[in-house]
Amino acid sequence: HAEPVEAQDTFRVAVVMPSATNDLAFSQSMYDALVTIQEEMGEDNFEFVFQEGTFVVDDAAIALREWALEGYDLIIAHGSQYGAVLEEIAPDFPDVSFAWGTDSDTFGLDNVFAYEAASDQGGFVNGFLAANLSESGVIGVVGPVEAGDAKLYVDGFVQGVAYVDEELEVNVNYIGSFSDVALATEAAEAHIANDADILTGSAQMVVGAVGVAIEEEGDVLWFGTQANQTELAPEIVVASQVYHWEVILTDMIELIQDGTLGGETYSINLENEGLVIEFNEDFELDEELLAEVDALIEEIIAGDVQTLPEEDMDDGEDDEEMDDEEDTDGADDSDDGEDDDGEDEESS
Amino acid sequence: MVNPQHKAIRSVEMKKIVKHFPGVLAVDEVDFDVQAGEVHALLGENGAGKSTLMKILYGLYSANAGETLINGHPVSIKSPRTAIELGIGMIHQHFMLVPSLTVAENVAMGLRSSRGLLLDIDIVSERVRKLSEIYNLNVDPAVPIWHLSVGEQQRVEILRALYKEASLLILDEPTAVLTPQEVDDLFKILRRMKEDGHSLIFISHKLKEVLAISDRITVLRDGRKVDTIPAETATRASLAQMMVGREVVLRYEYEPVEIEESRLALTGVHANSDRGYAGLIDINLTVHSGEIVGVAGVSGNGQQELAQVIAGLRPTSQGNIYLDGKKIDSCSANQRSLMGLSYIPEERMIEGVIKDFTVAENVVLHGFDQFPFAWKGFFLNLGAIKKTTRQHIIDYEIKTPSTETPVKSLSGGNIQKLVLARELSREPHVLIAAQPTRGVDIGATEYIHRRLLQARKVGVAILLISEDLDEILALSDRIVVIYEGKIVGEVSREEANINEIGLMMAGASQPE
Amino acid sequence: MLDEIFRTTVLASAIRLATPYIFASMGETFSQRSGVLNLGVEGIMLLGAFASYYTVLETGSLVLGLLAAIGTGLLMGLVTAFVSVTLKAEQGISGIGIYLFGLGLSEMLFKRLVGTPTHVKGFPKVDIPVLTDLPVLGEVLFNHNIMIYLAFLTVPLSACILNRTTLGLQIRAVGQTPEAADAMGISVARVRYFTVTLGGVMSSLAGASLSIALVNFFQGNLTAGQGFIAVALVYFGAWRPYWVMAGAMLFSTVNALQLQIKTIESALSFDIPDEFAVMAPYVVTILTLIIASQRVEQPTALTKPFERGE
Amino acid sequence: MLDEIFRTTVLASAIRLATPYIFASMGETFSQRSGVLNLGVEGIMLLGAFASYYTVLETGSLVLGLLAAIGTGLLMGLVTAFVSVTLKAEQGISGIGIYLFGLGLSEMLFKRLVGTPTHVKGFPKVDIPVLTDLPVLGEVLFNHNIMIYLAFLTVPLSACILNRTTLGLQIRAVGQTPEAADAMGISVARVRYFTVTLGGVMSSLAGASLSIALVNFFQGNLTAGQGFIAVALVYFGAWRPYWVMAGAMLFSTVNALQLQIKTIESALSFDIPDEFAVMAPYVVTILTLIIASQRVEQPTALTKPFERGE
Ligand SMILES: Nc1ncnc2c1ncn2[C@@H]1O[C@H](COP(=O)(O)OP(=O)(O)OP(=O)(O)O)[C@@H](O)[C@H]1O
Ligand SMILES: Nc1ncnc2c1ncn2[C@@H]1O[C@H](COP(=O)(O)OP(=O)(O)OP(=O)(O)O)[C@@H](O)[C@H]1O
Ligand SMILES: [Mg+2]
Ligand SMILES: [Mg+2]
Repeated sequence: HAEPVEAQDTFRVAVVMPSATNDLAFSQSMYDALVTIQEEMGEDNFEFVFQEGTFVVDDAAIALREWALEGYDLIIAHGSQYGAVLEEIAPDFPDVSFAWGTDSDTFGLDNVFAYEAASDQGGFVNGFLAANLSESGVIGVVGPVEAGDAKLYVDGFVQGVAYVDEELEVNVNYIGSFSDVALATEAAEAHIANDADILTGSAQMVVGAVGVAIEEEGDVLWFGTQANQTELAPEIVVASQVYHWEVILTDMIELIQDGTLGGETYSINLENEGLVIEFNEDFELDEELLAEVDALIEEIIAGDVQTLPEEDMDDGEDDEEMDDEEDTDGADDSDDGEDDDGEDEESS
Repeated sequence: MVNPQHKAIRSVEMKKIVKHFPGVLAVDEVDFDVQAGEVHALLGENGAGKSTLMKILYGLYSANAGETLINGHPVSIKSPRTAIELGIGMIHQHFMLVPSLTVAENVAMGLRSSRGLLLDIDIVSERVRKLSEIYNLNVDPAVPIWHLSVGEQQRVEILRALYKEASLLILDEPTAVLTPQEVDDLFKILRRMKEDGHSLIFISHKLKEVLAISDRITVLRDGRKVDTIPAETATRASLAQMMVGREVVLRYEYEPVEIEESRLALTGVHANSDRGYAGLIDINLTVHSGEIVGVAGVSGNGQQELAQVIAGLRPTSQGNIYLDGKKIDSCSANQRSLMGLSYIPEERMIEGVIKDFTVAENVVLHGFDQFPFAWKGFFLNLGAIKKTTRQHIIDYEIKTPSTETPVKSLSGGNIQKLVLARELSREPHVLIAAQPTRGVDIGATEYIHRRLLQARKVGVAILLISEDLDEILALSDRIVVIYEGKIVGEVSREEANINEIGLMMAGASQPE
Repeated sequence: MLDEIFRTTVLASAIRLATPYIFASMGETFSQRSGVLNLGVEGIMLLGAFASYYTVLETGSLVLGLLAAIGTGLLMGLVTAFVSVTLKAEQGISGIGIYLFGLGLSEMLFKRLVGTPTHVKGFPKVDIPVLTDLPVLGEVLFNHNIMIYLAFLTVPLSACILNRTTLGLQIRAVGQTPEAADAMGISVARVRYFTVTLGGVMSSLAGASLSIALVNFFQGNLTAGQGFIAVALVYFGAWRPYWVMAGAMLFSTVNALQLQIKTIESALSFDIPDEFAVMAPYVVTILTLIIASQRVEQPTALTKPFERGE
Repeated sequence: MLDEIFRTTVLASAIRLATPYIFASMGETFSQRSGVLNLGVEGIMLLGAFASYYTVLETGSLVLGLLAAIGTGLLMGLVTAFVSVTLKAEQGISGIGIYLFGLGLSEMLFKRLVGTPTHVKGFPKVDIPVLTDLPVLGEVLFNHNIMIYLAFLTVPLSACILNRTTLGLQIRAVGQTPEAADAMGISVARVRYFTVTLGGVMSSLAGASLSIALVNFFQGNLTAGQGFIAVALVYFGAWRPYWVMAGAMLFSTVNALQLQIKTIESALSFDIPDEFAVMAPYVVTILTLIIASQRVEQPTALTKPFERGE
């Protein structure tokens, strides 16, 4: 009883991304989302292909064009660096739907969706938790480059800590690379040498930092972002902010099936559960604290809590002395919209 | 095409030239001159300052004092480029050729091309071919230098000077690496150039050659000019005396030695040469304890192969080699040397020493893992090494600033003494000495000869390979002549006749 | 189908990936042929990448961006030449110095002047009238931006300069036997200044090809080791332009293949067995070893400063 | 206070960062000193890193992990030696072949056998009875894991072997004038097999120092170019172990300083002016240039396969 394959019914997605699908970070979050959708819709109804580690923008362009010619239903350019080529290609294929993130700009095209992540929100929650759990009063952050959703996450995290106690010390270390695990490891060592008992970080090279935290055997806790990092270190991961792109992808798919090919900007956030704080079940947390977190999430969703520093709130105490300049360039409201995950991943 | 701006050089005068190097006064107020149509020879021991004086003339070094006049006008030669433009060419003691480039490319390099930026190799090649015909140089412009023998390379150097229409040509020890036949050819070319009105400066350690080619001779000693004399009034003995400052003996007293057991024997040995053809054919040779066997022959007739086969650096294709009666065909070079074989290689800078190593390190290149130089065969005993080196320096009169000086800054003669010291101090049973005095001044040559004779006296079996027939005749008990890989004749010291040997070397049949 | 994807997608991708390597390694070929090992390539690439990026960001002019890269390369090349030719510094050391300098300075300038990675509009694709429309070749070879054409143009140009001009002869002579070149009146220093400066400009262009033609943005350590690989490729190609290019292409094709393996799989509609992935590196290795058994002309004076023995 | 942080944190951090460089570059020093340029270091590092990581992951035994790294290094070293000594391949080419092979194979094996990054328990810190308790030095120098001590131990060992043993004399002779070494009865091939294999083992240990002592994880291209930098450091140090180590430390200190600049700032409770960041690369450059003006003993036969002209 072989089932006939009906090409028309199968929704076909293609995605190009800057780093590997098992990076436990930006690219994996998209890959996981597509796998989830496939599980929901069934293999016959949903297919996807991907090209990982695409560092050179023109390579992405070739792939995008190729896929458009082959009639994919949705083509995703997962990385803000692909924006320029998408702007060029999309008008040539008005019948094909494209999605681009993370950014909020659809170029005024009605076959382009834009999507972004309000990762400062989860960062804020993680920061709040961290501030409550820290005994030494020192917290360390390991970031890749000071840009994109990594920067949003870190800024939100710093705000979250300060929300609990302005006096706590947060040391932020951008190591300047998405791939240099050794340097990330060393950055974590430096934080711990400086008495940090809580660490967090963004992008795929943080595995090294997680390792350092594990070595401290419970004296140092870890907060994750982008993907659920509990499996990396079941003993010390408290919570991870997980990206669930499927929330918005499902919306897009529905729109496309209804004939709307683009024009919308999506954001995953706590409200639409595109961002979810996933706790490590094995890590015992105080019931009271958990309740406070729930309340905090409600407040964030309601907009009662500021998850990003205001431009003029900046004082010399924290580490973002450059914010003033940056926030002015091109970014609309709270998100600055640039995302450059895994950029230097495929350099060799 | 080249169109040198220079006028023909009628005369060059160097006046009161002084050149210091750190710690050395290399040239001390030397006057020197050369006229058109003349060969002026420059003589002197190693380190007398000949090369330095000439490098100043060619613009490689700048003098600390003194002046140079060309055709009576003062000139300032700051770089080889100026010298070339003035019409001066130089053939250096160490050839200035780029091995990977072809003859034509070596000629063209540094010249202006007739096609502007693009090379005009075809034109250069054509002209090289013509010049080569005119001077009977027989050089193929399309061959890369590393394919050529030393003699051929030298002809390229000469060609290059001719090509640039050099009217003064400096030749720094041009004959040191040539075969007698090649020397004759060179002299023909030089005479021809002289007739054409070129000025030539000729440096050599070989007095016979100097007497044969030059019109005037200037002798330098320790940077100072001893005298300039017309060649007709000079003799070998008088020149040697001027150079060294004492009388030099180039004939040694011959004391017959009791010939004892055979130390080295080759029976029916065949071997291939580098280029694959037969290098040695059916060599049968025996050297006894206390005997010097001279191998005479024009270079390239299998001498190098012979030495290497015995030393274990080249496999035989047939035949056997015995050392002290033991068959050593399958022994490695190292095993042979442990069994009492010493080897003074022809290419001392390549096979004899490691240029960047210190004198001390080179002294222990053999036996560095033996007592007393090594402890447990692994750790070097630096103290013992230094002590032995100091002893060698004294015993063999090696001129070196210290035991830690890299050998590359020693003169060729001193490097040769060092190799000799290293090899003889191991008290070998058999010594292979290949071209032991090539490029070495007479003082040092005499010294090396005495050392070889001394070794013979204590019972070492010596195989002396040399192109210098005088050397062979002076030292050998027996002489074998090698030609095209075969031994074509053998004569004892008593019956040796220089003409006959010369004929055999040239391939004429064996005397009956 | 597979065939087609391979030709169009993988090859076109390899061509793009190879571009910065080709610029940088052609420059390094000149430098090494004349006897100077320049290990600072990576640093100069970074500076060139930043200079052109920043210029385009501020002025919007790609031509100015290119000029900025050339200027930067010229300057850095002259500095490198000064250090390795005039000061006669040990080349390995000074190269690392230049690398660290470029790495630090470009990152610092970026942080101060720009802050967050912002995209610039890089060189657009250039259609070449007839060629781009050729069936397969058109898409693979003639559907690129001008920097890519430029990079590949430098290869025959370099080969021609090295083998067919008086300058090339001088370069080779100086790299092999500087004493001989000197004695023939060639100025060793002048030739080396020229090649090292040229190498600087080419390295800088390699950086610019990333920041204003391929990636179209800048971040700290954008080049991430490509400069060092370019130096390695010069050894790989044994100092011969076409071989160096072949090495760069081989290297990039392997990378492109890995990038696109999923696309190829989906085109085939079956998974490429892992055995393929297992074998690829072996195949490459064996291939390179076959090439490797060739004998070559080496710049024997490489890494050796020249002194006239005074 | 600043002083203290600098000494304890920055230096301790630099020591850790330098560890893989030191292993790899000491091995490469041997190899280059004997005349073999091994550009495949990075590939061997990756294989060693994976082999030891996977062994520890499966068996939990660090000793077995170390042995796995040594075994891998031995094997890869022998392969490299076979290619460059016996086959006499052009060394640049064969090195890149080995690199690609290691890069591809390690990534493929990781994907097949492990999948996602999983943490392993690496070497713990070792307290050395009296030394660790020393006031400042204790924390900086004697508060590390055994791989780090091992790495730094190889430096005097290498220097001693090269300069004071018969083996070292043979290695240097073979690297300088293989013809002379050969004529003296030293087996050029044997010496080079030894050094290249040793280089392989050390590269492999360098990889293991990342995957089972410092990072305690593996992922594709874990080394991210460190192998190439290690090769460059050998040039930097001009083939002398202590200088190579100094280079590795200089390089790592710059990195560590950048990591910790925030910490230092907060300790000082004022911002370090950007001018400091501006100056750092200059200072490093000038420093290296001062070192660079020294003259050195080069392995003149580097990159040249030896043939007895038969
Ligand atoms: N580049 C140099 N640096 C220092 N000293 C030098 C240099 N060149 C030559 N000398 C010194 O100058 C003196 C003269 O050397 P020069 O090479 O002129 O001798 P020479 O007469 O050519 O000897 P030979 O017969 O061995 O060629 C020597 O004592 C030597 O030590
Ligand atoms: N670059 C240099 N640095 C220091 N000393 C030098 C240099 N070049 C030559 N010399 C010195 O010059 C002297 C003569 O050197 P040169 O090379 O001319 O000797 P040579 O002609 O090879 O000797 P021989 O006639 O014994 O073969 C030597 O004593 C050597 O110490
Ligand atoms: Mg001389
Ligand atoms: Mg001489």
